[in-house]
Amino acid sequence: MSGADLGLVAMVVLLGVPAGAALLLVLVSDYRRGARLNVGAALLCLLAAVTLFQARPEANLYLRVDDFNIYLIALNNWVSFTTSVFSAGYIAHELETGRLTPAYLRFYHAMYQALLFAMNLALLANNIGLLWVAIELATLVTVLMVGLYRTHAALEAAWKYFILGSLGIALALFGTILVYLAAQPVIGQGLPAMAWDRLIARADAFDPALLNLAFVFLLLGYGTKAGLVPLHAWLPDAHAEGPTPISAVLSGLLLNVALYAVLRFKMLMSANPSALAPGPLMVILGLLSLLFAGLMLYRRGDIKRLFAYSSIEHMGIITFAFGMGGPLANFAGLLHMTLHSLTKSAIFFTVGHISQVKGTQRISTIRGLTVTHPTLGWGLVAGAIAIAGMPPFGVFMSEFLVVSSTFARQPLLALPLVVGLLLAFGTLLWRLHGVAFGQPDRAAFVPVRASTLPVTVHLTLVLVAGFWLPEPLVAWFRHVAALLG
Amino acid sequence: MHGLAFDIAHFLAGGMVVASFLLLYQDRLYALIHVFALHSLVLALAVGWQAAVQGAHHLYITAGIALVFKAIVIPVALHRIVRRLGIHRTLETVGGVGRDMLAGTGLVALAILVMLPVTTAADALAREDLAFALAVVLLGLLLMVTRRNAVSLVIGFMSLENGLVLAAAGARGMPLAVEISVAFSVLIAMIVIGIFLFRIRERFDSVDMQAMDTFREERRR
Amino acid sequence: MALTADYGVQGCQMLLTLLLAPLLTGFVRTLKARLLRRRGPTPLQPYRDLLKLLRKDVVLADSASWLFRVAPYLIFAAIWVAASLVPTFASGLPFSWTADLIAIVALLGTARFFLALAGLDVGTSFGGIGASREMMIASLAEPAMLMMVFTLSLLAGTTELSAVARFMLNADVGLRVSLALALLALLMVAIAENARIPVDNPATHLELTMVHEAMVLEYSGRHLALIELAASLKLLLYLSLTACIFAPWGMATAGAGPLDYLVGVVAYLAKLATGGLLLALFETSIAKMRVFRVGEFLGAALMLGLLGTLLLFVSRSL
Amino acid sequence: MPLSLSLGLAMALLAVGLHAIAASRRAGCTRQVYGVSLAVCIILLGMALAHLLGGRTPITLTLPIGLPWLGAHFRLDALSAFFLIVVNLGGAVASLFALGYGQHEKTPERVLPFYPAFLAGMNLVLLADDAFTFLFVWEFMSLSSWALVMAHHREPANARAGYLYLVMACFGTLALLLAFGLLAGPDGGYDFAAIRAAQATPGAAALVLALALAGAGSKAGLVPLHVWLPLAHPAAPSHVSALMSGVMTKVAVYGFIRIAFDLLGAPAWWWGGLVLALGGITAVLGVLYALMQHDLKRLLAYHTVENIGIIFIGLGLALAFQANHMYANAALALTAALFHIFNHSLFKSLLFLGTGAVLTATGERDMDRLGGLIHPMPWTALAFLIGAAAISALPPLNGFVSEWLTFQAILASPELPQWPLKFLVPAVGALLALSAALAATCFVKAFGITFLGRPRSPAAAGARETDRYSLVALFVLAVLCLLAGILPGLVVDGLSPVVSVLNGGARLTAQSSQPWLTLVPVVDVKSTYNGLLVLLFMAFSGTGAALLIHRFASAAARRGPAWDCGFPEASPATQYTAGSFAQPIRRVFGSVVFQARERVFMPPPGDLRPARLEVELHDPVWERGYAPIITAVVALSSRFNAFQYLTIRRYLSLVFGALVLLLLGMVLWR
Repeated sequence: MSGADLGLVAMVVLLGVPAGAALLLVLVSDYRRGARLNVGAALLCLLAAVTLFQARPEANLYLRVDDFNIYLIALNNWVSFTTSVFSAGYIAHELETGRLTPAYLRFYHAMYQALLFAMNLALLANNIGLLWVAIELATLVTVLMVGLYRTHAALEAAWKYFILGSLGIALALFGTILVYLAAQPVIGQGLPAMAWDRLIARADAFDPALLNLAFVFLLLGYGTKAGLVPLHAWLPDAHAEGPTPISAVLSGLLLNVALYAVLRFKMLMSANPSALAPGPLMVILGLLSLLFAGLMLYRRGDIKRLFAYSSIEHMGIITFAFGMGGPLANFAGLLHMTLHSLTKSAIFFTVGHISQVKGTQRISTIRGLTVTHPTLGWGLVAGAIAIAGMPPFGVFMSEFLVVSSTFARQPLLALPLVVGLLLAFGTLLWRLHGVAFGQPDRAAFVPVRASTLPVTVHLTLVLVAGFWLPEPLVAWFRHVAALLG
Repeated sequence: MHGLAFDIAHFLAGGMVVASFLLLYQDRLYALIHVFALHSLVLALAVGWQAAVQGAHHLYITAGIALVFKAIVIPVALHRIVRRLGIHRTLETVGGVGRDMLAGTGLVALAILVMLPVTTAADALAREDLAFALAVVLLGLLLMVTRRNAVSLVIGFMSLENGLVLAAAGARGMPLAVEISVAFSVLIAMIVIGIFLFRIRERFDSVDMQAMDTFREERRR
Repeated sequence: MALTADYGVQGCQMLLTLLLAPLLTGFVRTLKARLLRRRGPTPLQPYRDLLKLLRKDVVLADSASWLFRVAPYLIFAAIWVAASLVPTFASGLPFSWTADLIAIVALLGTARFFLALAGLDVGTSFGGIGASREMMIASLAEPAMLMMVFTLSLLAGTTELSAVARFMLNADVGLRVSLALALLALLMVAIAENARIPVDNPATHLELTMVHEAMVLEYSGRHLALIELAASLKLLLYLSLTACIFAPWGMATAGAGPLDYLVGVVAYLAKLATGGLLLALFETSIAKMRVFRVGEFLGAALMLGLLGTLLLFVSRSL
Repeated sequence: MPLSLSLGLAMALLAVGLHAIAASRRAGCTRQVYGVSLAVCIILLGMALAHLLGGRTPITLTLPIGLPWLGAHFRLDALSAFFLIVVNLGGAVASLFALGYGQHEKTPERVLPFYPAFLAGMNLVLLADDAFTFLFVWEFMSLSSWALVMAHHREPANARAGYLYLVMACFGTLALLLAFGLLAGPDGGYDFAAIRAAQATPGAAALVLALALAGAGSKAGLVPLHVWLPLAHPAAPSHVSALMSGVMTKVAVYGFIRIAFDLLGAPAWWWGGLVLALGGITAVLGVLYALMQHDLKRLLAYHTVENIGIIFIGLGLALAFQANHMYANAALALTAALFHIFNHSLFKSLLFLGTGAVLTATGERDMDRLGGLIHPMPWTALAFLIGAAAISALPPLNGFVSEWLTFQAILASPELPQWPLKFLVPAVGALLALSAALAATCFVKAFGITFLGRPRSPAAAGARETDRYSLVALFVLAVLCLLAGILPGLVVDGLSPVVSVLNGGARLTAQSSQPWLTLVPVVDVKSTYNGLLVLLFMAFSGTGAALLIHRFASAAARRGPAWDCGFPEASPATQYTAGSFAQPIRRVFGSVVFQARERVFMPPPGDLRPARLEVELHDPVWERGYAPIITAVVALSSRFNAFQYLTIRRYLSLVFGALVLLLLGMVLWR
């Protein structure tokens, strides 16, 4: 069959399989089979995502695949696949410790697939209304997952996430309506006026003032989901209290999806000459997030919350990069999105293992891991070094590009950026140094049962990205960077 | 469109703003719930009118949802919650009603300021609607942040969301309006259930909330 | 032929310094005794002491190492080489380019380095006292000396002593403030380096006030002899350095006839005598200062030297 | 060809490191790793020597890695060749030493994987020819050395040192990153060729220089960015300390030279002044810090700071001369700096390796618990003595030559037209002289307290001479120190291609043609020095005296108890310690620089408690420079920490505020 059809099939698989699996998993009672099914479905999606590279379907009014989302889809399904593998080992341990019951696990797996479906939908959506619906769905699902443990803290985190998330969703909807209103006179009523490719084609004719207003709401709305300061409040607790696989997916994927939505609309803005430049807004939000997170990292006592704040920091860096604009900074931003999700999910895998072998997430009670659990300890060290943007890992490349290009253009902006980077680096390392090194405590030794393969694979990918990027990826990045203006 | 239709639409949208102000004004929980029911009723009328004017029949569904779900089901549910959880009947405001009203007026002014010059391209009706919708949204937010009470928070959010639906209805030929309102209704249903599930006691910055903080992380080290 | 003659003269100069050194020391001692209305020993006494020490056996402390035995020869060699590189009665000798003024200062530093180590070697408290104080003094005296060197070489455009001497000979130098400062610095450093009053008392036997003596406390026999000889060589070196820089009159140049050499020698002896006399006068007329005043004393010398250099740096471009 | 070879060899080192991850526990692994490192270093050393002395033209190579559209550029020119010699000489000797020393390592799995990686990193930094590759390998070098510092992480002090080191390394990299960003321009011309081609505006150039000073200086240990160095260098195993102190600091200096002399175009005169002042301050402060130490390795580390200062004095002079187009003098200053770089890499490695030998023999780094080691380990003592004499700038050893050259460069500087320089240069000269003299004092202390006297602890008493690998390594360096001291002309000639590259073609006249290999740096100023003759004279007179005396006078020697003015057989505790030796200096300088206070507790008669002397020192740089920053960060983060504990209503009002603010902004903006 022709490439386009194949692509269409792939799209259908990407949406249908998780949806079906979600329904199916509700019925599967045995958690082992459930986990296997979960992995299988994720694998199928991954394959479908890969086939998209070979055969791109042509866009319709609802769905489309272009240079921007194609690699995000692949990334999304890849990470959710590895995460499903990780979670298969993780939940078994949770059952043993009795933190979860099989019933909850059934629910958990179903929700996992639902989340995958929502995120794929959001990435594939060619329709800004559909995009909104997908992200709202993702919010609801993750709220349920965060509250999974039913502890006070978990419920409270979920509730907070729920309220703030739905407020963000509401704001985003208002923005979406405004965009439609801006487009409707130009394109005409009905679906086309919400189809992204039509919008971007005619964006220059839109009413700029309306677009500006819309962007304010969209930035705040989807920015809430992306965890930008001061809209970030839900993020740390949601990461810290939910099951670790969910933390990995939240940090690695959902933040990306929210940011992806923001970027889509930034493209609209930059396609319209007379609209206000969205850059400064994003730069300010980015710097705020970076500096704020850097300061917050210092006092953290919970290792998952620590890395949640580090996610805020990196969202800040990425937003800053896109705010700066220009081929170099945009390229760096896209690269950073990709590498951050890989690295951060790997870190959360490691942290999950650590908190299971140590039976706690309290940093102060974890000591000298490189002695007791060399794999975990050095894995954590490698992850921290990678996320801190040190070679030989890939994040270094993006930070190199951001900082250098910024300093060449806006030295005064580069200053707070560098200060923030240094601050975050120092505070993060300050917390982790004791975890990895030093005299280990006398606690009974618990071996790592689950496979550390996902961690290794992710870190290897990030490592390779440090000195070599595949050609097509570079081509897409540069094309999208050009679109982002 | 002819003047009458415009005037009615205008009247209904304005009515929602007034209803929002009424919400701000309440200091009794039940009264708040009743006013919210009124708010949703006005919304239903406004959306219905838009459906008639635009000849967009799917909007009738939205109107229906607003009428049945928000104007009847939710208020009843909230009534029961308040009784079940034995929540304080009086509302505790952060600032004091007067100040809130003042802020509210400011917000309305802001909304109009932001909106009016914008949508020269869109038709007048949409513009008016949009201005009022934005006002309702902002007032809803104000309600959310000035009341120390779970129920009032939910009501604030719902009134905000009413504003959104109003805007969506006002936007000519807006597709997915129904889907969106459905999606939102699900959201709200979950929030209401949430209050049940999470057993959030009456006050948000209340003592047991502080207790949760200690769960969350040792505060000062 | 002329070349060999020059080498011969060089050799003579080396031997001359070696032979004159004890005499100078003895001469100063005698003078001081006379100034104090004592008869005092003859100026030749140091030679006798040296011979006596050379003939005696060496008594080594049990904890002394090979360094303790090697050090005297090293110290002696370094100081003798330094002394023989300073033009005494003739300038521009064949090996004068081997080491310039900076190198001479550094050679003295080498000698001091090993002397201090020798003081530490046996592991007695007095050795430690001597070594640490000596190094403290040196760490201030050496920079002062180098500042003096800077002043000179900025004037003469070289750090080569013969060239400096030649430069000072011709008239157009005139009197300069910076030269006076340099002379002052040099004299202060010389007093400190040679363990003379007021910095140190060569004749003291109260351990706590000793610096140089405390370091060589454990030495005996031939080792002590070498060290004493080195000490007097150092005194001679400083005197002839002062003479060669600030009073180069009558100094012969290489390849001149024997007559000039004779004049040079006579002039040199005269300079030494005057220097010795002045030193004796100075030493008898002043009291020793506390050890920790030395810092300020030498700090002043350093400042003087720096001042001279600064003046030159500035005046050079006026 | 040599370039690709050296890259290949670096890869080989990395491969060995990877192999060691798996095999580090196995018996032969230590020998394998260090053997391979030794071989690789020797090959690279030979290659670099051939390239430098053969006067080859620069070779470039581009690999399809690194930045996608740029690729990784590598280049081998005279400058990198010289530094390759420094690095691989140090690397080879350290590896040789480690063949013996490494056997005593408790946790080889924390050393063996990173050691070759560290070597590879340093080599690659010297070869990198574009900003990205340079910073990449630069940071890689820092990282691998950090891992080595953390090798003995169980001591809390080491962990702290490692953390501080990592943060400072990140700071330095960011500074360099900014510098390169400015050099490369907004559209990212990151390869050095493009940077050379583009001319930076004066303002930008000044900024770049400042950033380069901050970046390279923080790694080299320039005051006030030196704080990490004396903590981190001693924390590592000794052969690594030798590499970090003797070699890695030189790589940092290379970074500065590459930017300031090669990439940055014509300098402004005040650059020279800035670098000079920093160098002078660094030199004196470094040695003063060193004098206050009693931990042998930390003392050596502080001396690294001092010598970096001396090197930067030379570089600053060179910049000043170049700014005034006085290229002959600039050549002199540059030669002095490069010579000192070479020398310091020799004797600092020697001293650290010697310390390593002491460490293995006694398990002690604290001088006050050592002493008398010259008896059990005479050879180590001899080598260490030579190193100490060399670093104290005593003729006829190599340290003196480079300082002599620096002095000559200072003496050549009155022609500089700028007034500030006129006042600055002689002052810096005084600082240099002071630091040289203090260094001598410090090494009398270091050698005297450690090796001489009587043992102060059973560990010191029970010491044994170290193994033969280590001894060979020590004496290779010692002999090199001597050779470089007595044949300086050859070294200067070897340096001249490097100098001419950095100095617009100007170089010193060929020295090897001079009679007796005399050093004649500048012909018109007749200042000469001949280490060879000084050595010959000293050898002649010393041995002559010895022979004569032994022949004609007495040669007999008796052993007896120490006389000590009649107090024999006192306990070893009565000896001078490191602290008491430095006390006069502390009195003179310490009260000014370190606010040194001494408190004596003398119990009343009849009281049996021991008398105590307490000395408190303050580190001005840390207390004025770093502590405030740390307190500020802590205070701020404690203040902001409240944001973790707000109630949902407050969080909502944050969002609300943001929205209203933005809307207002839009209204006003229109």
